[in-house]
Amino acid sequence: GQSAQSAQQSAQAGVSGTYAVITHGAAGDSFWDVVKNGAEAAGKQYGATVTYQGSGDPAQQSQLIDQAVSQKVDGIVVSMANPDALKEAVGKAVAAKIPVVTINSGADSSKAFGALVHVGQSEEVAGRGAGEQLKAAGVGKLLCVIHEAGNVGLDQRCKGAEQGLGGTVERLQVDVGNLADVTSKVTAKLQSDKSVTGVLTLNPAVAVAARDAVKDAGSAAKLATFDLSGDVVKAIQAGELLFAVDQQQYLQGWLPITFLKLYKDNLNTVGGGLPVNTGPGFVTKENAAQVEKLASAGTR
Amino acid sequence: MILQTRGIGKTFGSVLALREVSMGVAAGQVTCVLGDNGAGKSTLIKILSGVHGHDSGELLVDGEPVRLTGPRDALDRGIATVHQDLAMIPLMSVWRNFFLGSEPRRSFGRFDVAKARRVAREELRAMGIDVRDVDQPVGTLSGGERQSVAIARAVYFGARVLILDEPTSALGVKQAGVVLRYIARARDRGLGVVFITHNPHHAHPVGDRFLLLNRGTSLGEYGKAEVTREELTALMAGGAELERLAHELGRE
Amino acid sequence: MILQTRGIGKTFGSVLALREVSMGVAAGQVTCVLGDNGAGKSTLIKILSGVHGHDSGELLVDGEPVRLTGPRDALDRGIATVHQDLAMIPLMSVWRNFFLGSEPRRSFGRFDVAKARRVAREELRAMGIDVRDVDQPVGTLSGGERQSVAIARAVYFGARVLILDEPTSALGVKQAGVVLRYIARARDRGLGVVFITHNPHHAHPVGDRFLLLNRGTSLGEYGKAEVTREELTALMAGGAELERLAHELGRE
Amino acid sequence: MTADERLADVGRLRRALVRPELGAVVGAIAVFAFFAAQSEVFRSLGGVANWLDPAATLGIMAVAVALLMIGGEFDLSAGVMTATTGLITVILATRYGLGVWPALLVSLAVALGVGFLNGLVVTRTRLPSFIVTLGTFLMLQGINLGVTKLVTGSVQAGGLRQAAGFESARGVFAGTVEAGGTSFRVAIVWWLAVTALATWVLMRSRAGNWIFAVGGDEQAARAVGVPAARTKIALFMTTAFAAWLVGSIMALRYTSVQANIGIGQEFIYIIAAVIGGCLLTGGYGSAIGASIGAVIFGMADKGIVFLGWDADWFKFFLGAMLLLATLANRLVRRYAEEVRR
Amino acid sequence: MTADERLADVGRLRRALVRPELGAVVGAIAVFAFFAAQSEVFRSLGGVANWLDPAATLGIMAVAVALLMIGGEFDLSAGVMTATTGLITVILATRYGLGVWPALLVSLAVALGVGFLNGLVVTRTRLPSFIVTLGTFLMLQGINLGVTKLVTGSVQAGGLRQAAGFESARGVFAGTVEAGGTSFRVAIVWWLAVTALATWVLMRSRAGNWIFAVGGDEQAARAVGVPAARTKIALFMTTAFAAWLVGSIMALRYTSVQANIGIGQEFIYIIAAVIGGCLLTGGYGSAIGASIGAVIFGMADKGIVFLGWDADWFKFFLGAMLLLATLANRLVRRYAEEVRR
Ligand SMILES: Nc1ncnc2c1ncn2[C@@H]1O[C@H](COP(=O)(O)OP(=O)(O)OP(=O)(O)O)[C@@H](O)[C@H]1O
Ligand SMILES: Nc1ncnc2c1ncn2[C@@H]1O[C@H](COP(=O)(O)OP(=O)(O)OP(=O)(O)O)[C@@H](O)[C@H]1O
Ligand SMILES: [Mg+2]
Ligand SMILES: [Mg+2]
Repeated sequence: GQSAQSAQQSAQAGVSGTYAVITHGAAGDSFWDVVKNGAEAAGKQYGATVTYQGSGDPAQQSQLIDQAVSQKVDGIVVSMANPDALKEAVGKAVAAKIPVVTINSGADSSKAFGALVHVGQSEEVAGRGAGEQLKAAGVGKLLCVIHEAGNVGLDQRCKGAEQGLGGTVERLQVDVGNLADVTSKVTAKLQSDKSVTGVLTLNPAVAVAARDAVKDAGSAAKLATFDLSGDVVKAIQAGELLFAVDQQQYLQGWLPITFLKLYKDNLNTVGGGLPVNTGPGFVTKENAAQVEKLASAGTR
Repeated sequence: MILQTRGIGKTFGSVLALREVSMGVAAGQVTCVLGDNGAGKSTLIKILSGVHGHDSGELLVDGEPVRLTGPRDALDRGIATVHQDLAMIPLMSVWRNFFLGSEPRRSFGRFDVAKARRVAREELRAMGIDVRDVDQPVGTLSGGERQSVAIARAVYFGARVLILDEPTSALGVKQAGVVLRYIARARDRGLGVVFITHNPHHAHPVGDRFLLLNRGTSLGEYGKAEVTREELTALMAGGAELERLAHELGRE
Repeated sequence: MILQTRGIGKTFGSVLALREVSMGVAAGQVTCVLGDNGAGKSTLIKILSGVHGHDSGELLVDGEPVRLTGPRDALDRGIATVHQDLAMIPLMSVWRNFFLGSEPRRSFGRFDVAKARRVAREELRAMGIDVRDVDQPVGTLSGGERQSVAIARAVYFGARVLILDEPTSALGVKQAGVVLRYIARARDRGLGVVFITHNPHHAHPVGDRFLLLNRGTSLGEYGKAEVTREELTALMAGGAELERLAHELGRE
Repeated sequence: MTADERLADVGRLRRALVRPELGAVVGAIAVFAFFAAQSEVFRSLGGVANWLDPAATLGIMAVAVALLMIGGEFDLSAGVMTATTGLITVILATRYGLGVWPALLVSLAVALGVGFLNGLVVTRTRLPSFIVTLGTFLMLQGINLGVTKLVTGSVQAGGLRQAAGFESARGVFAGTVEAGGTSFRVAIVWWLAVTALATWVLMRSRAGNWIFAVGGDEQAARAVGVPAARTKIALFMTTAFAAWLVGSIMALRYTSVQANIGIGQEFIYIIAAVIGGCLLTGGYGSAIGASIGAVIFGMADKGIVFLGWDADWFKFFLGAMLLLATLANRLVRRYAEEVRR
Repeated sequence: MTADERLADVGRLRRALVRPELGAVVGAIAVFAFFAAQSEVFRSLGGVANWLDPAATLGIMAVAVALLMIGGEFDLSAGVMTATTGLITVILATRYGLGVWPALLVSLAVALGVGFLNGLVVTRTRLPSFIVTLGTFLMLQGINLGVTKLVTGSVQAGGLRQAAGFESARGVFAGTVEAGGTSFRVAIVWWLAVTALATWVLMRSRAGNWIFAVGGDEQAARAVGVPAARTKIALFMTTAFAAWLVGSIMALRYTSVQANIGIGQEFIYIIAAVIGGCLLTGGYGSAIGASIGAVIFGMADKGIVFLGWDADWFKFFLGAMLLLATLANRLVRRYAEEVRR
């Protein structure tokens, strides 16, 4: 991590700037970790200081934004899963003349709140894509495995999948802290409801656990997941997983830093009021080999 | 009789701690409960003071059969108790313990702390216990000091009946004397006193009635007139036996 | 002298519990520690048995100055203690408490449960306590029964020094007699005994040396020859005063 | 107090340091000094307003939880209860057209009802409160999610801004107070008020004596006539009230409530209370201590962000910080007193 | 035992029910009956194998945590420790080319070291173990994430399948055992072994006596010569060992470990132990009880899925279930004994 001194010195010197990325995903979340990697890589490229903070609790998220404002950073990147709750904090940042870029969710409110641009699309859009793919694969009744109850992003993914699939989507709550529990619950569901023909997981580790479950239950259900890991790519290659949704969220980290840097140095703005879309892409058996290394390295 | 039991009994799971015990306390009288260790004396006391409910028999207050709902109920009927084990909250200070459950109040339910401290200190000093600091947690007092706090509290709040379960066991001779004087004074003020002790020298001078318990059952209740001093002493296996013991304890 | 203190002292925060106390216990002798409530007797005992470290002065075992690292250290040096308050684990059964810290073992560190139960029951019966069930949690025993378990344990494991802090306080006359006999027997077997009691009838017959404590300091240590029976009784404010009290306690 | 030859003179300072809250103060000063030395923003008025705000809402809960812990019980449902009350307020005010104030009253009634039930079940069944309130915790969590999904179709309820009475309620619960050119959240005022009130109750009222007693030794307390069951039920209701207060502050500040907030917070409340010197076994502690515990937690939590340390290692620093703060507290208390059981 | 006129005849059943584990058995039977009556799959051999598997890993931890709780302490770091050990094993075996077995040994050593440190700090500083292990919990959480990111660049470490010795280690820790035509996880065998061993230690060894004593009254135990510090340190190391066992089982089963697993599990271990009759205040409980507590939790947790109830309400049902199971346990114990302090 960067030391405090360097963060503040560069902020004062104003050479390359300090940028704060504040999302609704806590550090350690597999999706948001790639965003963090992207933002930090961009920071390194430009010699800028990038800090990443995240919390699923909108109250904490807006406190983090307040903190960034009082530190007088050169730009704030924020994901708005709950725009209502962040309205005040983002407004404060804009009022303090700190440029804000919104990412991932909250595209609708981005402009109204005074952000420069929105990068990426909501989880719902990605979910819709996944639902359509699963429908094409012949899935009728889908099990959507939620590993954190009440998480807005996860809920949106399932909702999107429901729209894309056009069929029944049943939700299942599991505890991501305990993979044995995940396997067992998915198995239980597949054992007791034979009409389930597809399983959609929202986290790569849960995907691996669900793969075992499909095997244990002797079910023919098709399995797909959000987000990548080395194991997921291997499972796709082995045909155990149909596909993985890849939102290219690395870009949701890289691009905003780039845009903020350009805005700071050159007052450039991008998108012309429209969101900059980053995906979703799909990793399937065909392209799995290419992304395998990248996924293991945490950039896909 | 202020307080009376008729064939009262108490069971803990499979343990029959008390069976068919009848006794009574009249105003201005001291009833001594005597018996070996484990005879059921404390169990009887706990029934009288509302800590345990009884399983059989009857408990009468002022001649009316009642079922005490708890210690609060007993206290409200004027029954104050010093228990052998359920005595004090170790982490709380002396004055807080002293007034626990009967806090002196000022306006707005304010706890009159100044008064509480003063009274606690004075009452203890009257018992011959000079605590350094009434803010000291009770858990750091010596065994006898702790017992004295409990006694001083019961005496201070005792309204009609005072129940004392082995109050003098941890006390020095001087302090024990003070407690015996307290008992006599309470009796003279018209309170009924139930007094448990293993020391015949303590029991005999103040007792008016003597209830003898053995292995959970009553061996009978005697008035002071019905039992000679020698009989009582023999029943308690007391003084005389101790004399004999003294010789035995000499060097062989 | 097996165990000896020289000008020993102990402070709790701002409380000076013990100052400049010198005493000793020899093999085959009983040292009685006498004093009012809060005089510091239990504090002295806790230093001798390794529960508290001393803050000043010297503690000597077999004439060697030592600093006990804890109760285990004291036990390993053959010092067994019955404490006034640190006695028993209430939730544990009688036999587990009896052997706590000195469990009889069989192969593989197996706890010899059958033996533990048998011995616990036998030793208690020898003290005149007939527990129904050695599996009963100690917390459900009566006060005297609990004390008896602690005494029986210390006597059973006592190796060279036996320290008893008010062992007879909760005991009936019969059981107290048994304990006094135990003390005499231990003395005759060549153990050193430190014995604390408030009862002059208990202290006088068995004591060989008498240490008098008052408000944390020593009033001196006397051999049995140096102090007449009357002086000792006066010092303890004992028997005679009680006689006088008896009259006072009669009806006014 | 008269001079006594059995009392050594140990100095006023040392005597004062024995109090549970003063040990915590030392920990707080250490943590503050650490961050203030390294970050100018942290010690600036704006920075203070920043970290004091989360400390305030945490502090309100920590104080209530501390009272409950002193009374010998736990409440694991306190965290989700903040979400429950917030959700009720928002849903009633937006979907059912109640004004904000009536909605607040209804959610207060519900909160007090749940607290009463917690207390009743604990005192009646004698089950450990850890288990009973765990049950409540899980059930409320399910209700929060289930009802929110049912009513709004998503996992959050919002739109409070448009409800009648919003502005006045916001002023009371989520406004700001200007001081020294910086605006502080009004939650800080609530927090100070709650702490002062709780301290008064603990130290100077009859109820305070009962709280210490039921936590120290319930059977002994009962034996001298303390209404133990009533005291405990009141404590559970106090915690519920605090949860309602915090829930309302949050709902009015952010105008929308997510169904999963508050989960896991219950332990942070307990942690703050323990840092502040409360014993987990009951019978000992102070309200001020719990408040300071909340400040320590808040400072460490936000200070690490101010220093810009890597978020991946955040928890590591937080853990080290808390451990050191408690250790400092402990060492001070040890120095001040030798043995206290 | 001789007949004594002071003993009423209360029957064998009632006597047996006093034991902490037998109360839990009644709760377990009630929960099983409830689900088995409604779901055929739940009571089928395949279903049993399914819900028994998570109950087993939970049970291993619950038993160790129960021992620790009987000894009067908590370990909040037990959950993340399962991740720490798994990560060490995977990273050493894949990135540093150690075989799986040597990697397992190293992670065992680290786990025991952390357990030892926990115990040492708790016994030396006399800080509550809740706070000390909370510190460890947070610090390990940070280390897990920080180190994993540092080494792999992502939040998980995987690829164990290719490491030397994988197959043999997997057989031992994550294999399956055939019984009645259904394959059961070998974790179940580990769990039974751990429960049996812990029960033996508690009931029939010297160490067991010490554990009850330090949890019941540490000062009294110390006064009769029980090595309290050593006993507690050993208990913390036992918990760490269990965490290593579970961590290894998980790592070998899934071949990759995510840095954030195990968080929050520590409380589930405590919950299982409490459902099984352990007192939070220490000094009372049993290993078998904790095991049965894990089964109750496992059954309720999975049974709701078997019944296909709405996932949004899942937590609600779980909470109600646990409350009822503990209540059944309690009522049975109440019936069996009148007063036990
Ligand atoms: N809660 C309980 N559970 C089971 N047995 C109990 C319980 N309380 C008391 N007993 C048993 O009941 C009997 C009577 O106990 P009690 O305390 O009344 O005796 P006591 O006469 O006061 O004896 P002491 O003089 O030693 O204080 C004892 O043998 C004790 O073991
Ligand atoms: N841990 C402690 N902290 C503070 N003061 C203490 C502590 N332990 C004992 N004291 C004080 O030291 C003094 C001596 O206590 P000690 O227990 O030694 O008295 P004792 O002679 O055994 O009295 P008793 O006959 O009543 O048992 C008492 O006044 C007590 O208040
Ligand atoms: Mg008794
Ligand atoms: Mg003493």
